[in-house]
Amino acid sequence: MSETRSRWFTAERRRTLIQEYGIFLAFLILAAILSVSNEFFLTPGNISNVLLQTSINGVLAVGMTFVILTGGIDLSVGSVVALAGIVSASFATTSSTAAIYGAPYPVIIALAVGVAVGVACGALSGLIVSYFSVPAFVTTLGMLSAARGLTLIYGGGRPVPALTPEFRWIGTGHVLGIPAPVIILAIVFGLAWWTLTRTRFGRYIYAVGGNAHAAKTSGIDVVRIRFVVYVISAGLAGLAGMLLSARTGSALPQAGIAYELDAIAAVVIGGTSLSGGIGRITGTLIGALIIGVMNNGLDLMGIQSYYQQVLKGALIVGAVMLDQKRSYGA
Amino acid sequence: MSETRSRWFTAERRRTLIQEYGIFLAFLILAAILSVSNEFFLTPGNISNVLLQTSINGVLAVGMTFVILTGGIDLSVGSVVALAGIVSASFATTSSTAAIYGAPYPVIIALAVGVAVGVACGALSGLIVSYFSVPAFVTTLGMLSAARGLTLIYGGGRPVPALTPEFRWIGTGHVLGIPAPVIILAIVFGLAWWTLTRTRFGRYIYAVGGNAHAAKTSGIDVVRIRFVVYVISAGLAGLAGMLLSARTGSALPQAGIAYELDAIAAVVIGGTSLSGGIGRITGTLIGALIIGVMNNGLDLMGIQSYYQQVLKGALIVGAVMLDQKRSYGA
Amino acid sequence: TKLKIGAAPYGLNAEFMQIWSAALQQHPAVKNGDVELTVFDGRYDALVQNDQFKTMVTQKFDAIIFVPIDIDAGATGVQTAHDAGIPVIGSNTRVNSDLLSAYVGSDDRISGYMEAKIVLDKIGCKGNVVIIEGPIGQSAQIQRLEGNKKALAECPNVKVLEDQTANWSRAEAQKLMENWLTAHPGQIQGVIGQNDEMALGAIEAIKAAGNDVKSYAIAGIDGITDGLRAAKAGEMTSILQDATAQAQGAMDLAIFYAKKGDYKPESEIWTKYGKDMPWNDGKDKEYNVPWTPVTAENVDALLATRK
Amino acid sequence: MELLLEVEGLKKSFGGVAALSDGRLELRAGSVHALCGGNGAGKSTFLKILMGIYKRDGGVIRRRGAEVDYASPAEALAAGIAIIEQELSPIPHMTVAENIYLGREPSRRFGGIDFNSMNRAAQALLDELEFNIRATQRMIDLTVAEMQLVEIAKALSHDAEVIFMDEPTSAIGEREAQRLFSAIRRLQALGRGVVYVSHRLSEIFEIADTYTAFRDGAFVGSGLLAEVNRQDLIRMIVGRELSEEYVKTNTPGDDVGIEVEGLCRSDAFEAISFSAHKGEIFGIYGLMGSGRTEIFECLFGLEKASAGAIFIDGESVTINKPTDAMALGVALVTEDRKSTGLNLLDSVRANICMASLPELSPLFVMNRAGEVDASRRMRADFQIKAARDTMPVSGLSGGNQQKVVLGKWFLRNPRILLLDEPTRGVDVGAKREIYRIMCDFANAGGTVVMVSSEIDEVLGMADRIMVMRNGKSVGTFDRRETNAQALVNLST
Ligand SMILES: Nc1ncnc2c1ncn2[C@@H]1O[C@H](COP(=O)(O)OP(=O)(O)OP(=O)(O)O)[C@@H](O)[C@H]1O
Ligand SMILES: Nc1ncnc2c1ncn2[C@@H]1O[C@H](COP(=O)(O)OP(=O)(O)OP(=O)(O)O)[C@@H](O)[C@H]1O
Ligand SMILES: [Mg+2]
Ligand SMILES: [Mg+2]
Repeated sequence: MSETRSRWFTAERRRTLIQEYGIFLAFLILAAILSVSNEFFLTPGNISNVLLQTSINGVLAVGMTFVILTGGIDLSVGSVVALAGIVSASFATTSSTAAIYGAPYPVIIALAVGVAVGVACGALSGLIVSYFSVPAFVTTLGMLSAARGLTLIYGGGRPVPALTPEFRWIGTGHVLGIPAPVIILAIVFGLAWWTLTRTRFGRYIYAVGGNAHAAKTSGIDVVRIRFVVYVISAGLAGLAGMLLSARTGSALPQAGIAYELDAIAAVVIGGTSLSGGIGRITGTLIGALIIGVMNNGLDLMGIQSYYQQVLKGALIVGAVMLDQKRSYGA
Repeated sequence: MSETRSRWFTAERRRTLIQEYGIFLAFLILAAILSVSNEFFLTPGNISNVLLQTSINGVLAVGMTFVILTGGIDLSVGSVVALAGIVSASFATTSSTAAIYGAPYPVIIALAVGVAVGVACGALSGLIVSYFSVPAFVTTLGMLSAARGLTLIYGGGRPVPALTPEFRWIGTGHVLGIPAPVIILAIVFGLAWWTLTRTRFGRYIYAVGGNAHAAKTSGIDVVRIRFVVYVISAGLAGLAGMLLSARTGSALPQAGIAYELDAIAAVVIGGTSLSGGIGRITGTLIGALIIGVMNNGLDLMGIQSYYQQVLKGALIVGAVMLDQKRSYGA
Repeated sequence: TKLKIGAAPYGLNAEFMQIWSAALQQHPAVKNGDVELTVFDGRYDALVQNDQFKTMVTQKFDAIIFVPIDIDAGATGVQTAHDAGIPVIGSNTRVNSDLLSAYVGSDDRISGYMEAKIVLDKIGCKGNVVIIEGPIGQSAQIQRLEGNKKALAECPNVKVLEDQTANWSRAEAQKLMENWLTAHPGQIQGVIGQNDEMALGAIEAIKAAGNDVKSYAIAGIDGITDGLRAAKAGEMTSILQDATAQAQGAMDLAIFYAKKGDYKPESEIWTKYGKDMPWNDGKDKEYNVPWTPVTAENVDALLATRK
Repeated sequence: MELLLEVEGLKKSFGGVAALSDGRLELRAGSVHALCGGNGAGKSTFLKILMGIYKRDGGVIRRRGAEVDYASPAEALAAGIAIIEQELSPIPHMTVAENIYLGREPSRRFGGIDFNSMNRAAQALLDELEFNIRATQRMIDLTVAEMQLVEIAKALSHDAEVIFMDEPTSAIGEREAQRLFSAIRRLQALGRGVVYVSHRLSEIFEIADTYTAFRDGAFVGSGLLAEVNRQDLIRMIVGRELSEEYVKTNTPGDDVGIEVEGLCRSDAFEAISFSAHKGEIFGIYGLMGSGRTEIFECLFGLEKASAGAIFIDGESVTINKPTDAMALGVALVTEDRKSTGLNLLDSVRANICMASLPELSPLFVMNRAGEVDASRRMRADFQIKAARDTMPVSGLSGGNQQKVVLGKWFLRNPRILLLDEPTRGVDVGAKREIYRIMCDFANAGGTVVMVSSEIDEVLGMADRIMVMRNGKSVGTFDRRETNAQALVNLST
């Protein structure tokens, strides 16, 4: 008993704490500042707002974590959000714009289609990155452009409105007072955490990102792992696209522009290295929350938008500077 | 004599040739396709157009090459373009919007101010990346946001119009029939090429990106090199910002949005690795030309914009796939 | 007590919305302190706007002035505010919702028709034109295009050589026009730009190609400052969209609904437009701010308001 | 006589764990000073502090009598100190010449680099050392051994007064080591000081004149090498008596474990045939670049052979990728632990388990307890000195990293073990343990094929030895019928 207790305070533990919680500390400081500067910040309603506002970026960032851990990057998530959002919406709309014959279909079909669209995009990117060794940046930049074009072609450049209430529920519904997207984020995050920390597949991802050569020599199918992470990222982007459509009530062709930047930012703020092999999914969640809290808090305080942009830039950098462990880096 | 000749054909040489010219080949194929599909593509006027349209992205991509060679990244260039563009314009405007007292000043002063603004942004980013070891992605994402905010604050959200003809000359003038921005790009490129391939500083950039530890143990001031590349990148972004203002005739606060993606794309298409240490500035120029030619060619052929986006995505990936050397990667 | 009114424009990075939000700040009720105004930047994202509605509800705003990025997506936000009992006034861009208390805007179909008509008249209803469009799918783009097409239908001899988006951006339009001038040497007579920024980009491209701008018929919409200058120089025609009237009219209505009808409008715009846009005791659901073609007579006065 | 370098009470700890508690050293001009100690004794840490790479926590450093404190390698270099680091650190996409002269490029007018004279100088240096490397080759195209030679050339090119050599010969062969030694003797004659770290004791007695020994981060003794014998030195390093270095207990059986017939790979080796029996340790000896590593790569499915057949337990097998080899019970300990052996970013435990994940966790979910247990077993078997098994493997000393690689493959309970320079950087005590484990493995019916450049090791441990020269086998010999001289002669 006493042995376990003393162990808790070893240097190792301390360092792990700093690593795991350094950015968490930054998050707490930010939240503390906001709650003293604005009376509404800590109200249950606003906390629910922040979580809701974090949900879509959170889902994207979770997928992005898988990709970045292997040393890759996925710039296409924003466009995939739009494509999956509009295709799935066309199965769940009562309007005639871009509707699939027989629409609206049951929500489960629309959802399956949305995820399938994401998975298809991810499979294509993954194939090109892993089998053809094209740099991930170029591949997913290509997908960013192509998926956006397909979105515009699919909907003829127009939004798909009038989504069925069942479909909209995934964006606007509540379970026990908790917004549905928050629950979805929680499930996605939980599964990702479990996969990355508790399963073999998760270990393979770290191994591939840490040293692909050594991973290959150890009998790990590096090509397959690299392929799968893009499928995961784009599949989650598909899910996020449906959340977005369901929340806004209509699938917009210009949805999700520049979402990749926020998603990557959440991952990197959360302490994952862009060169792969190092990082934690909990960090990603905190990174996404920092971004969400910042956007919410600055709006709450009524800070003028131009100044908000300056402040946001400073806060992002400041949060990461607070996170001590980075100074371990070369 | 015979010894040098046989050496020329060694495997090493062969690989260098493919590396240097693989992407050039892809460029030639693209250009060939375009010139047979459109009669105007190879007219002198259009070639001048392509070069002109490539000039701003080219200048940004040259600066980006320095940063990426050290293993960093600069997401802030688009915003710095806008900030430097508007601040320098306020020294060269005859209108009263945002004009500095005493404006218009001689063009040389406006130019100096624009570059100085860029250099100042770069110095701040560089400081944070190199001395405080904050990841470049986070730092420059912060700068992206902050510089945009400053641009909007500076101009009150409005453009600065009515630039003096002298200032506009750098964007619209010609020397011996060659557009001024093209000449500026040529000079910038030439200096960069010389720096990277012929000077110690250039080789140190490669060394820092290739193996920072080894560079440090060889007595190289890694921190300083990392700092300077951000200054170079942002300084060139300042120059690009002035070219843009001069070309469009007025400094817009929303100028340069998403320019960073095109600049990074040019660098990566050109064969420079995002992990640093490997790449060529000639590749960057070809990468920028590929992007420029693609945009120009698709417009010339009158392809509808939705389909253009899909094609662009496919062409970027296709060009890099043609570039054989990538398959050497792990 | 002070009224808390929130304004939610889709984005503040471009000049038109900047003029719009500046006009809100200039509203008499804001200047004399009766109203505490907060402007939320929608960052060109439907979801961000949605979230900002939630924020305003949390903070118990008394009324909201709304410029949605998208006609359908905006409805969710309106619903959120309505559920919390907060009146929402639309401005500039429509939203598909019966829950809007009132709307102050200008009909984009009309401006689209007007600008195209001006270009077509100038080229004598024959020849070739190009259309530079806004971001595809946005209601302004859709409606202005409808207007453009209506005018084009009246001139069957006019051929649309090219029709492409430049996303409201001057730099993008400039590149587009440079390439079109190459692809159709000497064939383009008219340029229909769906906003001034893009028309200005086209002008720069024409100048750079060494052509005489005045030999082209060029029109844009919005009446941004650079557009007014170009109009004054005779290089293009602009259709002024009165951002001030749209903003201040919406503000008057917002106060009117926040005070449950106990309010007389304070902005000058009602006297300015008079019977073209009557107040009608705030009873109307829709107020249409007239479009004003920029002419040699009014351009100096308009420029004076911009400083 | 004035001391070139004098160090007292040097201290350094990482994350609260002491790596070095009392480092001491005295270096005289014209002396080759051996720094001895087991894996993790703190030798590399000690040298890195002197070089300004790490900051010390305490202690005094005097250079020619004056106290110094180098904040960066640049300052140490300026003060006439150079180092060959234990972990090779090349700049992969630069040429050999650029790597050698990094930071000291000859310049022309206008600040440009004079590449021609740089290449010429580098080539002259390499030729003088008789290293068969072209100065214009890129580092990434070199083998580990060749990179090591470049590092040696680089350190010598500094013309420094004090040179630290941290296991410079661990990756290179006999012939190259001799060339290094003659260079060291030239330096000695010029009155320079060399601090030499190696786990090969014969080398130490051959080249060094004085020694200092560390154990567990602290100084345990120093003196003249002429006054101690091998046993004394081993006792100081390991802290206990070690009767014999090579204890061989295996007996080869009659069944063939792995047989290779006419294996070819263009540009690397041709017509290689051999068979290793169960219970046997089969050695392959040859000079650098003789093609030994490439044979292993083909056997393990990392490279494709152009012709030939492989038999395991008498059956013909095809091996296209590492998983094929692993399914057949083959394990490969690669020679370059940094690039192909370890994920330096991950923990000791994760690295030990990296090749056994499907076996450890047959279901999708990981078997944590199983991993902890596996890691504990391997750490005990190979005496891996790590503060804890969740620390990143990059924080281990070089020798301990090597043991992690061995542990990773032993954990798989292979039937056939391919060992490429298995004891690179491992100290005498741990080597004994590794040899014992190898013998036990063989006695339990396993087959061992071992590539080694250390002639003593090959003769000490292998039952039969195949000698390679220029990609060809020049014969296979029983250990009792040959000797070091014969093997070296055959291989050159
Ligand atoms: N960066 C680091 N982080 C944590 N611990 C470290 C680090 N570097 C070294 N150590 C620890 O310091 C101790 C001494 O290591 P060092 O590399 O100096 O040993 P060494 O004597 O050179 O061993 P070897 O003969 O195996 O190379 C080891 O226990 C090692 O785990
Ligand atoms: N990556 C590579 N690129 C080019 N040639 C290589 C490469 N690796 C090995 N070679 C060449 O293949 C041949 C065999 O090298 P190999 O590494 O198998 O030799 P070795 O006997 O194991 O020697 P070493 O002691 O260097 O490991 C050598 O001529 C070497 O130069
Ligand atoms: Mg060591
Ligand atoms: Mg070898």
